[in-house]
Amino acid sequence: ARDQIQIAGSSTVLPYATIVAEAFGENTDFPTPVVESGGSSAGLKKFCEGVGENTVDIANASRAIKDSEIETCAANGVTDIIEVRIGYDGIVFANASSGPDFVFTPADWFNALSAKVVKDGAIVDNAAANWNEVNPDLPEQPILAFVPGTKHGTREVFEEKVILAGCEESGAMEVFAAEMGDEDKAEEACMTLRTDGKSVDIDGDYTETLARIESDPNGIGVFGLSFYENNTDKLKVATMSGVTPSTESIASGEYPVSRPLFFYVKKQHIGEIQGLKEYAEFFVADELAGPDGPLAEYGLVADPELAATQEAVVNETVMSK
Amino acid sequence: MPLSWALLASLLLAVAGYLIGRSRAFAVAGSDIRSLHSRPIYHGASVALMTLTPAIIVMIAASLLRMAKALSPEAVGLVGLLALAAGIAGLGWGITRIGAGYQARNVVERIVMGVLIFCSSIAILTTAGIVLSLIFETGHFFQKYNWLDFFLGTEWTPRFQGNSALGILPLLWGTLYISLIALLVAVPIGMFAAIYMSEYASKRVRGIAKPAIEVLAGIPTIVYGLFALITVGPMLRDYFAQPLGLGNSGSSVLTAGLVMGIMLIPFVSSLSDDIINAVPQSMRDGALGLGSTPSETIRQVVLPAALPGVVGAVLLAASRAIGETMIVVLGAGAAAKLGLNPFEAMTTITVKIVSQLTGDNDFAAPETLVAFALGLTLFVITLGLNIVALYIVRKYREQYE
Amino acid sequence: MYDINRAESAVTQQDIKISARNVQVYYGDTHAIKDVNVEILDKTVTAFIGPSGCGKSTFLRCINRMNDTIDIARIEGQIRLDGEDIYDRRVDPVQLRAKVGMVFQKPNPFPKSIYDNVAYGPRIHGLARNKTELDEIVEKSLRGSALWNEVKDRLDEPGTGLSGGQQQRLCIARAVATAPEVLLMDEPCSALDPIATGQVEELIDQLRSEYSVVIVTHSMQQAARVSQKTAFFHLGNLVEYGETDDIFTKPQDSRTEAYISGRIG
Amino acid sequence: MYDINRAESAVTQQDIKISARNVQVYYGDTHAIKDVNVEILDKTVTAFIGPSGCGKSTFLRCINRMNDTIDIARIEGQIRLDGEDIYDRRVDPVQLRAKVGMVFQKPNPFPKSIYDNVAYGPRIHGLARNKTELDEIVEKSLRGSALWNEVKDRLDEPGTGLSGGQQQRLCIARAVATAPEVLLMDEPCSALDPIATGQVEELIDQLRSEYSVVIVTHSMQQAARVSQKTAFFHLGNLVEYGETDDIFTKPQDSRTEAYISGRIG
Amino acid sequence: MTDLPMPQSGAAPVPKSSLMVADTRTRRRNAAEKRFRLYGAGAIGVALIALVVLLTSIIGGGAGAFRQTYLSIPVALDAETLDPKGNRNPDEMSKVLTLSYGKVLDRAVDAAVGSSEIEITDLSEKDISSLVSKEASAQLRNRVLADPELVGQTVDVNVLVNGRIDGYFKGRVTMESAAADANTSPQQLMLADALKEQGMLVTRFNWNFITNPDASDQRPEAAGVGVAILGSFYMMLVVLLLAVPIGVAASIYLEEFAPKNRWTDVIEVNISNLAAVPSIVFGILGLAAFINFAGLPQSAPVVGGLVLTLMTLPTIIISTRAALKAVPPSIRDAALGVGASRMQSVFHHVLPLAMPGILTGTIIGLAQALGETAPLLLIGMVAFVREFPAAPPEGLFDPASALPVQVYNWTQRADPAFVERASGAIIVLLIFLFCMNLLAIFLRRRFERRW
Ligand SMILES: Nc1ncnc2c1ncn2[C@@H]1O[C@H](COP(=O)(O)OP(=O)(O)OP(=O)(O)O)[C@@H](O)[C@H]1O
Ligand SMILES: Nc1ncnc2c1ncn2[C@@H]1O[C@H](COP(=O)(O)OP(=O)(O)OP(=O)(O)O)[C@@H](O)[C@H]1O
Ligand SMILES: [Mg+2]
Ligand SMILES: [Mg+2]
Repeated sequence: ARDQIQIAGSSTVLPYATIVAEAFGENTDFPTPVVESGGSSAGLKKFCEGVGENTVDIANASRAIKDSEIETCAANGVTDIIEVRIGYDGIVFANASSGPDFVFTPADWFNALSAKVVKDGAIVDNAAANWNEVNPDLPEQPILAFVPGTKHGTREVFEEKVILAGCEESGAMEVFAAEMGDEDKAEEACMTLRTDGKSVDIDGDYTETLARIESDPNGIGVFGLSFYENNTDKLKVATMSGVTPSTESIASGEYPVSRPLFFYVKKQHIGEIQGLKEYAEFFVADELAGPDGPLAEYGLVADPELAATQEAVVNETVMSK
Repeated sequence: MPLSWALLASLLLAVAGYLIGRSRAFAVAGSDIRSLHSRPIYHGASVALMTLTPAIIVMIAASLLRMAKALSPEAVGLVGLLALAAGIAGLGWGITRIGAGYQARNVVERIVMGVLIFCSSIAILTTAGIVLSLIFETGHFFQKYNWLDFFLGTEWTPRFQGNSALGILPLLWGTLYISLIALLVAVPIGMFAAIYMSEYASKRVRGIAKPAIEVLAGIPTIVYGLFALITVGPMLRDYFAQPLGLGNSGSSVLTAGLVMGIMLIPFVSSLSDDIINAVPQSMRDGALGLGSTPSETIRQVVLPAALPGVVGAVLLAASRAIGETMIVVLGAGAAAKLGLNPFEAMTTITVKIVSQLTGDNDFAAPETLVAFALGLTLFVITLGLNIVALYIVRKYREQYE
Repeated sequence: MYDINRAESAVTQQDIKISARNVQVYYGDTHAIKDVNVEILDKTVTAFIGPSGCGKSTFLRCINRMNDTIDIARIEGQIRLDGEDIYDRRVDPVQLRAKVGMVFQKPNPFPKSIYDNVAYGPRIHGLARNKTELDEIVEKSLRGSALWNEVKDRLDEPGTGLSGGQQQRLCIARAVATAPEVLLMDEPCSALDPIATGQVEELIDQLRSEYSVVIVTHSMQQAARVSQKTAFFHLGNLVEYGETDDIFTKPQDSRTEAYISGRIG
Repeated sequence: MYDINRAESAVTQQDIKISARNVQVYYGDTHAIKDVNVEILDKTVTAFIGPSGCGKSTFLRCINRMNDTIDIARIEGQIRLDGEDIYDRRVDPVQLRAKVGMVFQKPNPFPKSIYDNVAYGPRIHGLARNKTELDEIVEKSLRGSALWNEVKDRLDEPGTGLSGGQQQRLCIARAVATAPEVLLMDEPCSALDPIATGQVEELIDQLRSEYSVVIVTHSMQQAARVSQKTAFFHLGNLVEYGETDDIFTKPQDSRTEAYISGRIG
Repeated sequence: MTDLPMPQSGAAPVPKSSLMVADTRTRRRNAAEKRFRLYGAGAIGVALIALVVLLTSIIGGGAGAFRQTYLSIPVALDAETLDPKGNRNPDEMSKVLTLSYGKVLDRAVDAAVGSSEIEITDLSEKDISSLVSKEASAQLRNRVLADPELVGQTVDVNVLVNGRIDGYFKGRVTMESAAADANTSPQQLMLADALKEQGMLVTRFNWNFITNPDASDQRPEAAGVGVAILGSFYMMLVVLLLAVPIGVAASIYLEEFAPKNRWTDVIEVNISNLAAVPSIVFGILGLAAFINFAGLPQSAPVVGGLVLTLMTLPTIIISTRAALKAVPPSIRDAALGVGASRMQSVFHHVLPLAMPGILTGTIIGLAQALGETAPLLLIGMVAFVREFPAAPPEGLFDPASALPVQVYNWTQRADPAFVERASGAIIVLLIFLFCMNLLAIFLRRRFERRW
């Protein structure tokens, strides 16, 4: 039988999973698990490939598993899945540390990046070139935003919790809805970003965003909280609706832009693969995933309901269909 | 691993077979080796191959059965024994066949030919495997997404919420545009470098320059990507794009093309150098003797003679250009766009295959499945291009002697 | 008529096309040409004879610096063309080779059409103003080398698809087409039947009226037929040089005599 | 002594080494060999003569199926070696070529050492049991082809660094070293001086005592000297075949006569 | 303007042009020649300049990875914390996690700083304790578990310092950046300076970078390429053993033996087309064929090797075929003429002459295979692996990562110290490549000849 646990999935969860895996290997007699990265989609796909030694035991995901995926899993014999939410990933906006301070609201982002905006009650193409045209309180700096590419889960959060929220906040949503007569269409219109080069999709990771900001200091990038915290010397974080992002302000719900992170355990492998359950328990133990643990230190927003998760892991509670 | 033991045992058996076969052949020949149809080493080799072939066939068959779950993994030991038995049988049979008239060389060559054919069929198997591993998911994709929109759509905007526009045209355009620029950089530089190395440079210079340039092919593409992102991109933007009023994007088609071109130089240069070097000296002498300059000799005599190989090298470079991801991601950006401005960001099919496969989407959603459709489409397109290339090479081929 | 010493004094400076002084050629350590001195006259056919491997081709290749292309070959001494040292640093070997054409021992047609093979030289030297002129040159050269009748219907087929003798004549035509001042021919008739040989010899005779021709041959008869001067090489040495008639009728050196009478090889 | 028809009936079956029946060769659309019938005897030297481009090499290459390697060549008709059709599907061309050796018109030494060039054939055919025997074969072959003296000190230098005539003799030595039953020689002496030619002719004469030799030559004298039978080719046709003496003294066909008297080429 | 001599008896001799002075046409042609030659030299120059630029940036960025800063301090192994039961039973002691060892270390650093005469104001607790790497606690724990008797004693340990401090000594971190950095502070750097002065901190060559496995995001200073080197080595072993022979065999068949017909055209087009297949598609194939169908394990070098073999095959085949094509037919004829079989003529003569091209293909193919990440994504080799694979052949089936994977992973990590390690890994990769190619380059030079 395979010696080590095999984990695949999201690259957002990866740093946390590696910290845990490393500690797990050091503190137990089990070998260090192998943690692949490759995206939530690929991870879950492998996870749902079937049951057996050459399939993965755990899938990390930066979003909840979808119903359709659960169905595919079941069709392939992966029927018992334990869902473990490990905490939250905060999403922050930051520019080069040499640049000015930014104080954003979602509406600013909507007005700066959406393809269509409402001006004097009419829907027009977005022509804003500088941030101060969007909001006079913002500095006079050309708009250049490095936003996550469409492959990233962060993009979804960004669109829904910033752009769409800004759309609603600024009242543009109503105008769109009135114009298009359809709520869904209006939402889509809200979330369609401009394509004239002011909003740059980043298909790579945060290091790429950082590099782009370094080569173009006018840029403002979207980062994960943990990434920002590791690079505070190069980046200056912006506030959102007056709240500075931090593990505390996100855990309390004050800072609006965050998303939950998960991993999924193949219950059928517990007992087959040595250490699988121990790993899951180890991961969510207070020492690691708690607010003072190394994960929080690294930037993970601890789950306020961690106790419930721990219990679910101990009881091997599977997801209901 | 009992199978590896069986393999080792049959190898030893084969070596023994070789020795036995050879000495038997010597014995049969007596004093006159010419009385044998084939040389003793071929007799030895034929025995060895006859030992090895059945053993390996048994093992491969067993492995295939096991993959198809028709054989339990516990039967491995038995398989090993079976394989060994087959090997011994082959050995015995092989030894009995030795005789003056036995056409050992032909047998050996036929087996070797079989191996050669098998090796070339691996290419076909790979193609079949690729098509098979893409086609089902592509089918699923087209169940969920209109194929007309895919092939004719000019917009590429995948979304998590669904309802994405997944038109291949901007990606295809980006692929062709970036590859073209990369080739425009790599082919002239690579060709000139090859010509210089094979025709002008001293042995020493060549001995150093050639492996040095080959290092360019070994540098991980991420280094090129970062080079494009940090150095070339801003430079092109600040010195060309902005002054010319062609936009102010840090990443652009041109950036990626230039940097990728540098990476591709050794593909063109090293291979072409070998081929050019292989053109017989008498060809050059002929031209030089008529009073042509070395460059005229090269352009008009040597290069045409080396053309098929050179085209192969260029095709290889083009293939790499089409398949490259990292440089495009970092150099050209991720924006799918249909445009002519080389200072704009664009992206390629390959990049999108990678990003859609490694993203966070639902794995059964069209946004993920599109990667397979992209892969298959790209496969078909490059197939077409290759057929055209083959046709062109056939037409212009010049055979020396 | 006159021996080599008299020849040197009698011939005016202008008549000497090529003069070689103390030429030595080494292939690596092998000393292939040993201290050769010779003067080749203008408007004359000079034959080089000598046993196989004695250095005829090597010396011939020195005259238009084709030995430059052989890495291990090293040349010492002086060769003058029209009084100018061809190994001078200022001399452009390309221009030299345009003046001193060469037919190689092994036929080496380009992997191009027959037409392109012949047209190659005229094209690079710009000898034809237009297609018609080029066609004329090609036809004339092919006629001169007695190949025209055999290939006139297949001018666009590859030159490499010709028979051995045809390839040889193609190479002659190719060299003639560039109109060099000196034509070096290394066994130009070795693969030719007597008739074709005769035609090529006729061509050589024509060429002589304006140019200087050097021909390597193994056929004593041929040397006697076409050449006015003959040089006999042996083991890298130029043993004897003089009027063809003299060499064949009253050789001075015993080795020459032995060779022409078929005793040494 | 007897003409071609008489020859066919008079010679016993056993004596005929190679017989060709209605052989046609096409290069693409070109009809290079037209309906050739010929019988080549064992222990005999047969000379093929004819103007350049008439198909001598082509026919020669048919006899050991070297034309198989030319894509566009197509052969019809039958060629029998010792009564067996060599184009039969069961015939292994490799074995055929081991029996029917060939010296090509253009010398083509391997880019290997001189020794390896000659030793190659004996090695692959296992003709030598040990190094000494191999050395002997090499020396003997090189002596036979009159090259030994020139190369004995440089056996490990590349064969491609030899002079034209030396390469030619190397190729002869290479072919002789394999001890074929039939030896096809395509202008083996074209680049050789008279002495070397004489030695090679001597070799041919020696070989004749055991083998059958076919030689292509442009030199009528050579054909007369070495061959017992002569075949005259013209424009792809075998015009006349018979005793060498007869061909040269009383040719039956007007074309033959014209050729040997030097009127057609 | 004819080229052929017309017998013109009595015509005045044409004035001969001198060899020393070129006429206009020659001048033009020579200028073209010079230009052509210049382009050639220029092309080589461009390539070499690009190479130098890239290599300097790699070496400049990565040389630091081969040096590391260590701290030597005495550590009092507090029995209370490390062996709460007090029975020195390793099984029981193993319940104590590294976290507790971390606290022991923190105290030791505190004590060491306190005992030395370092006076730095505003030095926070965290500044002192975060001086050492988190890896140190694991090291200490292993040491104690191996020898439980150490508990209660004071031992000298030599531990890695935190990545930022290390970066400070390599110039990556400065006082200014530290001021803005939430993870370190100027005070901490001053402390480090002081410790260095006292000889407690030393920067020295870092073998661990080559022998250690990867480490998590929090410990850049401990990360190494050990597993990756092994993984790459195993994969290259597979590629070398499979791709080169198969590629050469396939090319020989196609170029020398295959009848020239539709079918071989199909194969030919097919192979050049495979070269254009993006590498990640080979990953898809590998996942489907080797893992899902053949049942080979995830993350195993054998699967990686097989996938890379399939990926490199077209490169090798195309270059080998081109090289075979370039061998003049007369060589084949010569061999056939002395009775060699076609197989013999190919293996004895053609193949050696084609060797330079084959080796070039191998060099380029292996370079590509060694540097490729994308296909490994789908077969699970782009992974965090800390356990070393066993020796081959078993080890081929153990999980491993690969050098390019390590580069790829490290460039994605948040801590800037990984940037240096990524460049360091690239240096290792290039050295690896160079070693691999050395033989090929040497052989190629031996086989090169003109004819
Ligand atoms: N590979 C080829 N492709 C096309 N035509 C060819 C080829 N080889 C020979 N030919 C043609 O076939 C005819 C006979 O050629 P072959 O080489 O047999 O002549 P030959 O008698 O040997 O002449 P030579 O004495 O010049 O060598 C010639 O017209 C020649 O042009
Ligand atoms: N490329 C070379 N490398 C080494 N030695 C060479 C080379 N070419 C010729 N030689 C040697 O130099 C000597 C003279 O060769 P050369 O070709 O000049 O002879 P040749 O007189 O033309 O003979 P042939 O009549 O056989 O053509 C010979 O001994 C030959 O082996
Ligand atoms: Mg010569
Ligand atoms: Mg011929």
